[in-house]
Amino acid sequence: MDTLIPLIAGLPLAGFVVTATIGRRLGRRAWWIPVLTVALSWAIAMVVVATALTGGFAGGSYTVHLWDWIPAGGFHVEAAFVVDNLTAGLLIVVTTIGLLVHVYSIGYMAHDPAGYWRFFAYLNLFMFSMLLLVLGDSWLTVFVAWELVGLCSYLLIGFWFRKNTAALASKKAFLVNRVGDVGFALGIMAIWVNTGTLNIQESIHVLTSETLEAFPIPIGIIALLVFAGAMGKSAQFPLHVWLPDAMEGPTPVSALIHAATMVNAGVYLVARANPIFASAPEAMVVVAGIGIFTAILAASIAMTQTDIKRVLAYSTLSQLGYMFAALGVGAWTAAIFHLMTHGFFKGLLFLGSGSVIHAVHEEQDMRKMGGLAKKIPHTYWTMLIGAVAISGIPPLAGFFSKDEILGEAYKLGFAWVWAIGVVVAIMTAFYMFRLIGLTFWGESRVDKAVEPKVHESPRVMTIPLWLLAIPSLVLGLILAWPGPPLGPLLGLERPGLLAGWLEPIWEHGFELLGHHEAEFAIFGIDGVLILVSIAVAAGGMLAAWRLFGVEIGPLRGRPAPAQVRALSARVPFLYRASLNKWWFDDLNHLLFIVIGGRVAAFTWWFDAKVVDGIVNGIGAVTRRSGGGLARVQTGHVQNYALGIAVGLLVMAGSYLVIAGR
Amino acid sequence: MRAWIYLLAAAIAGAIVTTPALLVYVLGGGTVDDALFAALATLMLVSALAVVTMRDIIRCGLAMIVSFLALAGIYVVAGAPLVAAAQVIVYIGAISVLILFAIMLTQSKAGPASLVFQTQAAPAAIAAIVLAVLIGVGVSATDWGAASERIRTLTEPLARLLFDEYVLPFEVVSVLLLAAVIGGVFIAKRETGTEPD
Amino acid sequence: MTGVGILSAVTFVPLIGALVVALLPARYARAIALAAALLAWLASLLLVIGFVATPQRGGLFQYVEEISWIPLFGIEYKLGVDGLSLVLVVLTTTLTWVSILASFKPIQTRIKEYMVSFLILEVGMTGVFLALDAFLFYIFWEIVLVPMYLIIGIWGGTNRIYATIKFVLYTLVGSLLMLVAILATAFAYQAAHGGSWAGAFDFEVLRQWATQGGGFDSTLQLLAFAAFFLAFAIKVPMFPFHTWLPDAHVEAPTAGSVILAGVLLKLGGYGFIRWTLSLYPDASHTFAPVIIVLSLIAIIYGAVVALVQPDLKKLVAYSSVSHMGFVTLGIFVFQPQAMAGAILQMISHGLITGALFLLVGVIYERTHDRTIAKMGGLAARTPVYMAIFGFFAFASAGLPGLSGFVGEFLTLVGTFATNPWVAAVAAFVMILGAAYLLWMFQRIAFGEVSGFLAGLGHHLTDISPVEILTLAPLGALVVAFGLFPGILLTLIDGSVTVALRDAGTGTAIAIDPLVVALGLGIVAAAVVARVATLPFGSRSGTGAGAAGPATAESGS
Amino acid sequence: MTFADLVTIAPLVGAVAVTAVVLFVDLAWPGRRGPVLVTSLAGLAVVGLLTLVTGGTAATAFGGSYKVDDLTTFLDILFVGIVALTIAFGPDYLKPRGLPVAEFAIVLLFAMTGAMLIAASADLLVLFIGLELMVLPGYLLAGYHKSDGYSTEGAIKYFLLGSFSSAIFLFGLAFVWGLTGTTRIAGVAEDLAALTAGGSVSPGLAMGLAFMTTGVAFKIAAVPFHYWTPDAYQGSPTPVTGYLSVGPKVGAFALILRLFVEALGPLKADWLAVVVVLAVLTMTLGNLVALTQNNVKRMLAYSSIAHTGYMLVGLAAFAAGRIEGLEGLLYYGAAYSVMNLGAFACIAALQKRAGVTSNLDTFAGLIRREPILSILMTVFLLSLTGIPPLAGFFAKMYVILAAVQASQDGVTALGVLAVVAVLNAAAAAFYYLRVVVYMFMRESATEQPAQVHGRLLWSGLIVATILTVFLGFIPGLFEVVGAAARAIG
Amino acid sequence: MADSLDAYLVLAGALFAIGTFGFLARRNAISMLMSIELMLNAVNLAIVAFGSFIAELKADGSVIALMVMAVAAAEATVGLAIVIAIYRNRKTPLVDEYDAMRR
Repeated sequence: MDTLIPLIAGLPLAGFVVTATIGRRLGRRAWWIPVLTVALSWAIAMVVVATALTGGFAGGSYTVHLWDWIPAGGFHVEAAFVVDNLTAGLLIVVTTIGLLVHVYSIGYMAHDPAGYWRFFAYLNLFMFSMLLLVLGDSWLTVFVAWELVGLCSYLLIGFWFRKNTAALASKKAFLVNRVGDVGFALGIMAIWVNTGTLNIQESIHVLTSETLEAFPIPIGIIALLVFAGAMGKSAQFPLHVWLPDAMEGPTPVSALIHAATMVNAGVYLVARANPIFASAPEAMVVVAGIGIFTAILAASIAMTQTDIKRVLAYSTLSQLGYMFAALGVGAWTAAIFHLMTHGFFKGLLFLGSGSVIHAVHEEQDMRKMGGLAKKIPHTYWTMLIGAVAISGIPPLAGFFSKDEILGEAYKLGFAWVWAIGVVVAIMTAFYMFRLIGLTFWGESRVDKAVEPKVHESPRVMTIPLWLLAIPSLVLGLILAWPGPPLGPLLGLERPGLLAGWLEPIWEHGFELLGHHEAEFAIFGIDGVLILVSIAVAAGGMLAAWRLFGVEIGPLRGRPAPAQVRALSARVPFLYRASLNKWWFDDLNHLLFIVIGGRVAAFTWWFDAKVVDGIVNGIGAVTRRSGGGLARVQTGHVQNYALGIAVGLLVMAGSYLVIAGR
Repeated sequence: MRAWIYLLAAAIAGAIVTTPALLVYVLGGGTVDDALFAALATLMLVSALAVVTMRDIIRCGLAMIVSFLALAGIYVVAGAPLVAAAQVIVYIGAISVLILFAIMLTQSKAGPASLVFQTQAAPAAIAAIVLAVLIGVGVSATDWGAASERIRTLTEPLARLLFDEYVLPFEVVSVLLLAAVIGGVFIAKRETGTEPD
Repeated sequence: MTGVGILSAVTFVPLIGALVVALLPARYARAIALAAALLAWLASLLLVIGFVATPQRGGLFQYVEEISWIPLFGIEYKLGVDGLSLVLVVLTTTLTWVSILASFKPIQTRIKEYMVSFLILEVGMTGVFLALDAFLFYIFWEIVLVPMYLIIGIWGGTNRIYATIKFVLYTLVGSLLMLVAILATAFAYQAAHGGSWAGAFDFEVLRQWATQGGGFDSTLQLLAFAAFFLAFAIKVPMFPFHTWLPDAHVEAPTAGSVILAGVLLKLGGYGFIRWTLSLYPDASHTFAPVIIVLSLIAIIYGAVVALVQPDLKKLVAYSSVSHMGFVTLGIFVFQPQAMAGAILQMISHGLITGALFLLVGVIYERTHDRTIAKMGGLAARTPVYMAIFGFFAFASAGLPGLSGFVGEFLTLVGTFATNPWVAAVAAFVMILGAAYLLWMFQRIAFGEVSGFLAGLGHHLTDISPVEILTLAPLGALVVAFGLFPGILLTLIDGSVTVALRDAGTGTAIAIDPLVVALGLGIVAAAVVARVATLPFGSRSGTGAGAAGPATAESGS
Repeated sequence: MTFADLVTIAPLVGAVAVTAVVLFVDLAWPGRRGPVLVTSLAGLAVVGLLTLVTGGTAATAFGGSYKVDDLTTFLDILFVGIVALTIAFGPDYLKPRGLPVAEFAIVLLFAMTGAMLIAASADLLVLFIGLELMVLPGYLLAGYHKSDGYSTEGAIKYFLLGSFSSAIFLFGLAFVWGLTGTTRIAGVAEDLAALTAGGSVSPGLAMGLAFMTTGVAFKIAAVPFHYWTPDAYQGSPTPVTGYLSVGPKVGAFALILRLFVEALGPLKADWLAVVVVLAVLTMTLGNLVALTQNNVKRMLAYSSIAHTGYMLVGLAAFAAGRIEGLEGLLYYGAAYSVMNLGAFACIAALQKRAGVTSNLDTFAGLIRREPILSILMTVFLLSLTGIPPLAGFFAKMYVILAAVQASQDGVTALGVLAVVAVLNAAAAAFYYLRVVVYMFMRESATEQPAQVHGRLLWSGLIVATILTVFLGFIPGLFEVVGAAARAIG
Repeated sequence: MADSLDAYLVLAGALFAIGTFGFLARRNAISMLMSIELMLNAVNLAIVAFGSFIAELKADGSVIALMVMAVAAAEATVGLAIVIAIYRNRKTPLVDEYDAMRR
């Protein structure tokens, strides 16, 4: 294990280094080293995951020490990896989707031979960073990885840097993330100040076991600061603005980083720090509130967007909001559950959208698609699976996780979270099927020039799609599996598989929170909640079905654009708000570019004219006074003599004064 | 006609000089010395004023000689006849003559300049008056530890002093004069042209 | 009294090199200068090898050389290293040879004088870090001035004379007052020791006296500290004494900028730790709140002004102001982590900013322009160059895993432990720093190739191997110190402990910096209100208004 | 006059004798430079040796009107050095202008005699005559280029104002004589100590002090009695300017040491305040006005005013009770002499071709034409700025140290003075470095060929440079200075 | 009166002031020179007066006065030489026209 665990992260790093140095010469063959390293990393990760989940580690976790990173007296940070069950869960998602995206990219990036090696190098670097993030055993290591994934995100969003929008989007992503990072960094500092250690386990132990008054920094503040970091990375309101723009990056990047892995880091972080949050209930309410607000905000925007990837991006935001809502109400298992399932089906959807875009020659506007179901069937079917999964129709993955979130929220007393969540669920189903409808159903609106060339993607792309479709179908069932043959037929002696795995992680947090996850009662409240969930999902789907056409097997219908227009005309404000993303970008533009720019320009003016002006002014005054004094030197002897005489008189006077003392 | 004017001027001058003497002697009840002193002092000051105020520089030079002469007289009154003699020899015999020569050499044909004084004559006068007042006040307010009777300086002790205690300055003064002469000659002589070398 | 040893060798090898360069024909100048610099570098590495960094001895001076010089005043030629000076000396020797190598091509006129200046500059810089005698320290301090003056003034840009004179005068004002303070201190010591000058300029003796002996009286401390503060604050440079820096940087030749940013600014930070803390501990605490607030202003202000700079070098220069703010902040919160962070920050700023100036120099060599607006799309034309640029830009922005992060973070952690609000304000620069660097990077690297660059045709070549060679050691060190800051931290640990033992730790800060900030803020507000009523300068048009600095660009 | 007296005044006799020999040599070989230079320099060497030999033992001669002590020896050597360097720098400048060297050397030697007399005088009359012997040749030298309007204009301004100030000075001296009844310095000091024992200074004495201070302040070119300096310096032939800027100034400071420090020492509490004010005014005005000058000679004239101010700081420190002030003052005098002479020698060398002005433009791009000269000039200018480890730095340091000591003794004004001094030094850097800027950083407008400079000039420059660079490192020098200071302090 | 030191000194002061005035006010170089001579004479008067009234000075006053005269002679020599030299260059004895150098 001492070698295997570092290798999980180390292999992609090695792949990055090698590809970055010699990749340029490999040209089209540049993919094989990165893919190989990630595949190996995946294999090793599976071994480690298996060991971890089968209780192979004494005490539930295994730590690998590498070296003393920062030995600054009392401030001591080790470079070390730790694997426990939570890490294991994340490892599954990260390595699996990572591998599939790598494979997919072999095909997807084929038309960009110049950037081929660069793309894979970046991807590898990202894999390393992300794995470092989940494996790191100290806050600071996590923070390093936190920044590194941000860097990779920056590099990959701006991959096509000649496009100005891409360059701008990448910068925006990094900077908005930095806002959250500042909070996170301050949180880390606060943790160290309070506890004197940055080891995650130790510091949490100290923070949550002693009297709260003893700390210089209140624990609620710490929780909020850590959450600030999570908000940035997981794009929660108001730091959500970067994620939609991040779609400027190549689609595999969107799938891997901006759907399945990196954006989940915030969720992971909060879950990791669960005892801290458990000690600060107010902070948890904030988390829940921001989460569910983001969920509905993003869902509302997703309903009107026309760019296929942006719809998915807002959907991601919305789903991440769900996860935070779950974290906030204390349904931590549900959050991680949703994280995992969402990773797969959203990854699938993104990769599918990539396939679509590929098919229609880099067109992302859904208004220029339609009727593609026949032409790209693999893509169509896999994306349909993803859409159903995200909408929450049993027995697909999304149903289980989403329902668990909503159910727990209701049962833990956060009825408002549940209520909003239900609305979001309707909207989710609606916009997903709007997407499917606009893209695949109805008449083709594809550009006439492109129309004949529309084609299915190569195997190397479709196989990963199918490989992702499988977990989208069954992962929920597996992870929620309550026991040998369906929890002795829903007698449910033990919680779901995932819940069992994660039990030790939450143990301490639950103790602090003073409650346990409620008993599952399929024929009680739970049954009702499940039915509600299914109903709203179906409702949303049906609505979209009505408006955007039907074309599943025997079911056929026509899109009804007129009705769509009429509907949107009924709620003009909401429609425009949604279309303009509630004007957040405009607000930011005003705040940071217009006003911020003015402030900066003023500051510079201040620097040049006032600060430096004073400096130069002193110089000028000195010289000018020199010039003034030089006037005394008239060139006339008598003037000089008079000066001397007056000087003599003054001196005589002053001596008389001195003498008179 | 002209002669009369000169005579008149001489009379006025004589009156100016003798009036204080008479005043001192007759009204102030002073001694002859006092009267002499007053006369000479007046003569000296008046001629000194003439030196600094008269338009024609040659007359200034002549007034200076008068002033020096009056001063020599005062030295005699003060009991330093040797100094008085030296005054006559050095100042009148040497310096004044030098100055008069220099005046001749430097008078441009255009005659005396239209302006005698600088534009700053008024501040100069004020400064001079303040200076005089300061000196006068300072001097009178000071206890010099002076003897009530003046001491006559005899030539012999003076000579002894000069060649004993003050022999070094005496010698050095000669060096000084030598230096002045050598340098003065060099500066004042006409350009000899570029020297061959 | 010990004789001359390796420290003198490190210090004066460049001087010998300078003499040789001066005596031989100009065509040998480059090679000999480089050889001398490398020799000094190797000698400095020998120092590292022989240095004992155990907790007991790491804070003590080692390799001490002591020769009586002006016995009348107890002035000695005394050199010694502790961990702090050791790392800075190695930084100096490294950057010097890198700079000399980087000057090979750009400097084509009066190469001999150039190399001589550079080597003498090295003598001065090394000497400042090694001197243990206040007088010797001052002499080295001033020696630095002249070669830098010539380097900027002779080989600089168009406005070089203004810049170099400003540099010299500004520095001189501070340093001369420091001289008065040094003399006053020495005399106070002498007066307190029955008129014996022995040891009156000796740092170790003075420190002993200041911290464990009678100490200096409070008036002297305050005045002397103020003088030292001015000298060091100008050198660092701290707000509001920083305006010489952008001018000097912009006009200096590349290597001059490298040394200026890499080493010269460190003289101030070093001086604070070495001299002021140990000799005037009480005054240090009295002044600390003011310095903390000024540091905060510098941190934020430098970054904000950097945002709108149209010139690459000026941008990096203002970023230096911002970064060096962390150094002064870290020193004056009197907290071990913060001080270690400050020292690390000095080292990494030297490496990173040095590299950034080299990189600007690379592009300037090809385009003879540094205007950001004229660049664009360089990533496509010169990919390797831009990759390296990107690396150092991110390093400068404090990307974890690289050296800049460790220093910054340690400083912030230490500050946070003393005063969370101060740390919170300072941490804000993580955003601003990233903002100006990324915005700059985006404008020069991304997008389509600009017309200006396209017009250069084949002159616009990618970075050359020699240039990479100059950058490689810096990059390697940036990574190494990022991953293994322990190398440095063990070396400086002793120095930090001793400095804080001398000065006392953070609890003694008398006034809350917030109070000071409020006070300064009111004054500043008054000034701003006053100037704001003046007609707005012509700058507003050239600033950010048009292009936008952007924490967020509109995506639509 | 005894033989012992003659031995004691041997240096002085030597100086006069050398003058006479040179005079005869010139008469014997009219217009020849070589013999004159050889005899005068060799003679100076002899005088120097005599000084060293006789200076070993303290002695008085001529009934106590002449005194040899460590101060005398130190100053005499300094004067001999100044004059030797000046003579070395002269011919290169004089020759192209058709001016003879012999008179130059002779007049200089006279001046040196006067200065040495000041340094050795124990009698106020001797002091005054020495002063006149020192300054009269100065007037002549200023007008040495008699066909040049500037030279004569400078000379007449110098002469008129100088004589004016001499008269003022003498008037003050007369008051002191009158009050103390003696001309012997020691006697004056005793009498004054007795007179002021009660703590009061009579108005007459105050007037005398004022007159003397004015006269002396004029001679050292302290503000506001400095007016002659820029004009006289600018007008004079450049080697003469070099001499004028150091010789009469150091001589006048010697006068201050003998008169104010020794004779008027009991009154130092009274003249302290005046010196402090003079020092501030002098430093500040000198530096400020120098900032605006475009003629290097004139600029250095103002700079020399400023340096007077720095030296006055040392004097003030002495008056405030610190003997170190005198040490600093003496050291400053030595350092200032070599570096300023060196700087003027560089200018003189540049002006070898008649008609070359001393404007800044002359210096533009000098590094290309005259690399060695410009580097030497830079050394001198840096030293004048006070950059370590050059002589000028040590000089400043010592006076400032003394001021700081005095301020810590409780005389706050000296602390202020120290700060003003360093701020001035910083401002001064601007104009010194401006010359460096022209030499190194600007291009010459007109291309002129390099000039060949005489060997004598080079040797003189080398000596000046070596002294400028290493003065701070000469072991024992400060002990010598200290002994000289203690001789009167 | 003739026996009072103060009278002599006041007289000397007056003469000195007159000389000063002349020096400050006259334009002609030689006039200024003459003014200086007046001032020196004033000093001499003071010295002689001291010699006459201060017991310790006795003959010293006269000696000093003699020396001062010699010095004055030397000064005059040099001064007149310079005046003549500049007159050759400038063709005017008026010093206020000698202002080629200023500032």
